Amino acid sequence: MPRARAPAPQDSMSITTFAIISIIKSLAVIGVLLTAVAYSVWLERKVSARIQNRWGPTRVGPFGLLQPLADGVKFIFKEDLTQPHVYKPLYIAAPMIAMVFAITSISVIPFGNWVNIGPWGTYLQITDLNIGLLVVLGITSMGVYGVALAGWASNNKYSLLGGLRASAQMVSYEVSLGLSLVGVLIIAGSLSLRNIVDAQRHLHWNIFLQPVAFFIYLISAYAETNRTPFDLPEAESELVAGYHTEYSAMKFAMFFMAEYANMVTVACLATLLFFGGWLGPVFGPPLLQAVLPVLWFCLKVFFFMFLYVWVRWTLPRFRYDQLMAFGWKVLLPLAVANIVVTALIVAWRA
Amino acid sequence: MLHLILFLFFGAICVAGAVNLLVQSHPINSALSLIVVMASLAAEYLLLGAEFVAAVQVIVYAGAIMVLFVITIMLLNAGAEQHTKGSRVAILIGVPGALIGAVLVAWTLLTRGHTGSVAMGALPGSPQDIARLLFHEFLLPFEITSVLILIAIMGAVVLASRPEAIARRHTESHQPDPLPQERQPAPQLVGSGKEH
Amino acid sequence: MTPNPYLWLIPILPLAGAAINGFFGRQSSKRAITAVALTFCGAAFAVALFIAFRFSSEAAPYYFDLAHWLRSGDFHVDFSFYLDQLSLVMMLVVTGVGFLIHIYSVGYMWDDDGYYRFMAYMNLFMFFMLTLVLAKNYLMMFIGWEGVGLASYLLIGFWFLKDSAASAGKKAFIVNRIGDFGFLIALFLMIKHFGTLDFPALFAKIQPLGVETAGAGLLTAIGLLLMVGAAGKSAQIPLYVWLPDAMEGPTPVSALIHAATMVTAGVYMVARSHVIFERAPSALTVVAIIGTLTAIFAATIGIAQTDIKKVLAYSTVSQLGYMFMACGVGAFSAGIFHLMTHAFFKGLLFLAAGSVIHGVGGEQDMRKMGGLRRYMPITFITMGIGTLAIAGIPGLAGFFSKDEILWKAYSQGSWVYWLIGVITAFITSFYMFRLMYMTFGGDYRGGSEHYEHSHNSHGHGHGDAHGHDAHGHGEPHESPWVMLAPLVILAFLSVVGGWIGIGGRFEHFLAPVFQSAPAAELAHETGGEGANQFTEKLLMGVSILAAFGGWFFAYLLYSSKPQLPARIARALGGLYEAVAHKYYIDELYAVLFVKPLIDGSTEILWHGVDQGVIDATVNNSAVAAREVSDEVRHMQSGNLRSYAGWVAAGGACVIAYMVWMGIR
Amino acid sequence: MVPLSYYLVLSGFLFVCGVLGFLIKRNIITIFMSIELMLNGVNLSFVAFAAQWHSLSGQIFVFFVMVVAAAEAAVGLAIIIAVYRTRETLNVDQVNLLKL
Repeated sequence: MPRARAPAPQDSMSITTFAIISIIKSLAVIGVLLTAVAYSVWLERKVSARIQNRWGPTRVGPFGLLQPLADGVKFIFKEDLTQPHVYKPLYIAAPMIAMVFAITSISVIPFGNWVNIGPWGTYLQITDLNIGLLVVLGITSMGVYGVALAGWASNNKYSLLGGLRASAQMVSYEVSLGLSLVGVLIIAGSLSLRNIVDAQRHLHWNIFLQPVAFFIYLISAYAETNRTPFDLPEAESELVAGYHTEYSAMKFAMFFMAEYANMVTVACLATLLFFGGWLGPVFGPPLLQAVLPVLWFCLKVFFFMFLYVWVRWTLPRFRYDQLMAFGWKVLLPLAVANIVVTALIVAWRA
Repeated sequence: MLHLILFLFFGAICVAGAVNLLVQSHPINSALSLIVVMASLAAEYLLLGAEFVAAVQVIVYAGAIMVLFVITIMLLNAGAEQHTKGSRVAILIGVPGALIGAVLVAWTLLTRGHTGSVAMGALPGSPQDIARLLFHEFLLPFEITSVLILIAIMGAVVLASRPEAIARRHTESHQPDPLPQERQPAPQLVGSGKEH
Repeated sequence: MTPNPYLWLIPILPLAGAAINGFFGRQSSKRAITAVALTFCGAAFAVALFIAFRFSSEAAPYYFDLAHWLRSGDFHVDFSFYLDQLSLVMMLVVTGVGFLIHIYSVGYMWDDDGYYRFMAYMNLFMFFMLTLVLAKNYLMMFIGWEGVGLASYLLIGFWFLKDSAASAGKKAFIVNRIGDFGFLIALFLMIKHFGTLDFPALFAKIQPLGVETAGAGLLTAIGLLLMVGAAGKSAQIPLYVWLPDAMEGPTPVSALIHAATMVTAGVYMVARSHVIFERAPSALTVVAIIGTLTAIFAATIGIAQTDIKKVLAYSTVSQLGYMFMACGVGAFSAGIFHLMTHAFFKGLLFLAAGSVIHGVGGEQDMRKMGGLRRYMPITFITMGIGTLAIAGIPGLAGFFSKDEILWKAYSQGSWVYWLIGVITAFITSFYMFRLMYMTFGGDYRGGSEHYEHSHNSHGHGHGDAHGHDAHGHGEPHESPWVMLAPLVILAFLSVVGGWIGIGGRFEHFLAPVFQSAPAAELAHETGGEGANQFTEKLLMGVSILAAFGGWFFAYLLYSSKPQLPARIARALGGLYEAVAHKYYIDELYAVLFVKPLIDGSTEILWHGVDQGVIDATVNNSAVAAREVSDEVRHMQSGNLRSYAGWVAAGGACVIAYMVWMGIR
Repeated sequence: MVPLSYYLVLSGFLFVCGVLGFLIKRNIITIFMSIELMLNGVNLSFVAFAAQWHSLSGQIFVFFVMVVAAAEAAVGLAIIIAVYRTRETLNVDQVNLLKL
């Protein structure tokens, strides 16, 4: 059902090759993503340590580079506790839901340009929908259920409060996030991420055209991913660990990975929407030309990941009512105003 | 062929979710099954080519409305429903009536429905086309629905906001405290634990 | 046809007076009320005189269209007035006599609580009567017709606290309804066949039609129906029964409405419709016969009455019979002539009787009067003049008109009419002089006990309250001049009123109205002048003899040998009883019509239809609704799912219906 | 190619499931969800007809239905919360004061 937008290639190749290539791409992307997740954890620990003037993980491997592996192993072999009074089905389902949606949302993210591999050529992207952005939004919005259900199913007041906070917060910030993107969409005139990126050629990055939208997006994205300063769902000082208080071992790891996967997705989106995606100076031999865009892309995403950590250890946490008031009374009107202004300008230009 | 297979696949998921909604005794399960139905309906929309509708279906319905339901269920800590015999009418008259109506409609559609058949992605409802239609032909209804939404928001706020008088009465009569976050006493934990 | 812009003032002025008095009379003083009533009524009279002086037979008839009323298709009826010689006479009589009687009633009703009501009603009556007289079409006439009926109802039942008065008013109204029914149907027939009700247009349409010799015909039907209406209004057989009872009303009312003006409306209407009657001989014959019979019949009843007003009432009925007789033989002008003179002397007689009653403190029974000649001379003289006039003593008004009628009856009708007319004249003079002797002759028989008597039995018990208080046990006294002045004027008129008829001047004056008679009629007039001269003189002598004979017998029985009447009564026995009880006509009607009507209404309509059908329907439907809802309300269980169940079932029904319609 | 009637039957089935849920469920929230289920069934038929007649109006209607559903959900859930506060129950069989 995904309708390919680029005419020639997929039409020419048979359904089987299409399936094979898709599978290969998916596996590759998921592998890369998980690795990225693991190492963003490592990155976070390192950077936070540095910010707090510590060393951070150093033992496992050089610079503790193997630390994530060790963590994974530890999670796998830890005992998986299941409290007696939890509502089992959802208690088990919740982390999976969170994980699945977090990973799925990467599927429409283009991280590179058109490449030719031998006889076939393909986009560096699992699927290209012409409503890609909407799909990302939809899937991330579905991600709420993981948190909410976890909080509810573990039948623990801290968890419940965490879940409630998470769901309420995500729902309310989803609004301003979506609205902040409208300005970009108006300029690009398309919902396909690839078109949006193409619209930013020659350094017409949306960060310059839509600064307000960018900041709105960034803030609401942090809220969406429950990151500081909006990490009230797992505010240690108030609710032991929020919605995953009762979780342990692999289930907990899934939440963990889901969170970081979401971060990656958001960073990718920010890159694509505001920083021109893979666009950048391209030169050199064809191989290099094929690799460079991906490199630019990764660099930009890395910057955002770093920004996440940086912000986390810089800003204090909101109070819940402040959070809500900020979301509804500041971000939302701002986003609407941004839309109006953008629309007026575009209409006047045309 | 592929179309039919996909249709049957997601249709089956739909049916399963709908039936599950009925048989499940706990509202949270019903809510989840409803979410499943909606998601697979989005897939059906994609099959019909209405991709924008599908996306909005997921975002609005599954992502927003159902979240509201789930939040409410969590707020009110709704346990499994007790099977009270409140209404004989609903069972003795309503259910047969509904079934009869369903059978009649299905029979009419399958035997006498002179409707054609649709191809995969029959009507590409691309965002541009939708927008053009929505903001030209259907502009007035669009604005009216926006007003409707505004009114609905106000109504929801008014209804759900708790006047202080009610709050005091509840606290006096040992009702749960006004703030919903804090209403989850331990005995209820055990109680709700028994429910499952 | 010349327009006359003043015509409409004549009816409107009394209406204005009635409105003012009716709305503001309760608060305002009696002087103000008197001023208003007399002013407007007098103004109407003045305008009438003004128009009369400028009246010229060449210009006649005058007309004035006030406003449109009904317009449907080519049928239209307007508020328009019409004045020719006939209506001129009527107008003058009504306004003049009416004005005098207004003055009279000021004195007569002064002490009554409902003084303002009385004056308002009187003015209202004047308005309707003048509308009736001056109407240009039958529908306007009908308005006046009904209006005077209403006014008479209000005034007969003026003392509505008295049961007899109230019922008398109802009786008059109902009996009049019967007549009006005929009148209405006549109107419908006219509309249906001639498409108009305007006198000129209608008569112009009827003129070319020939005489309906065979008897049965459209004009005959219309004529007979009109006669029914006339009989109702003018108290002719068989509808005369209401008039004697109408004497329950105040005496001025009896004088104005039930003697001078309203009751003559029937005569006027017949005369106005002469074009129709002349072409319907059989209808005309019916009119003549009814008139003649009524005349003799009422006269005989009048003999035995002891109530002074009842006597006058029956005399009125019989005189009206004269007029109808005249109309019946085609002598319309004679009928109108007698109408005018009768208005004078009968009004006079009633007013005088009122003065008498007033003087003796509300007594109406002649047996308790007598010898009043000494107490109230002026009343005696004037009433004497009136008696002479009605009796037909030569030289007075009544003589000329009555003689005219008798002559016409003989010359144009048959000798039977003439004979009965003469006998009636004899009886008339007899009972009138009997009245005079019993009232004024002999010694006063009233005495002390008339006091409570007047209380328990007679109408003016509180109408003349002052009559009691002023002079404890009734020392009879003369009435004040405000009452006597009209008497004098009317007495004068009763004397000279007839002279305008000498040499047929009155007839010639009215001739242009009645000249449309078909050839058949005119033959009589110009038949052998010489012979007619002789016979006319001869018949005149006979009628004079009859008049004096009546006087003589009255003198014999009630002055010289007062014990004789009782013996005669005993001798006659049953016959006297019958006469005294008015031939039991009222009882007869009660048995024939009233009782069946009441019983039928009670049993069939009330208990049967109303309670059995209508009420039962309503009540049972209400009960049914309650029963049903008692069952159905259990659907209102307040349970959401039950409601949903009903909705689902209903939806299934709708779907099933649609599917069925689809596959059918 | 799939016969349109299949889609219609599916939507009808969803609708009837909603009706049945309304009829047999006692929990207000579940009943409310059944209403949403009905709306979804209707939406499917809208889209299917849009594909049948090749006019996007059908899809536009879906949006309006969604808007109405959203408003309805907001108000309805608020009402449910109010009801729960006063009646202390979510069982419709016990919320039946509206009767004689």
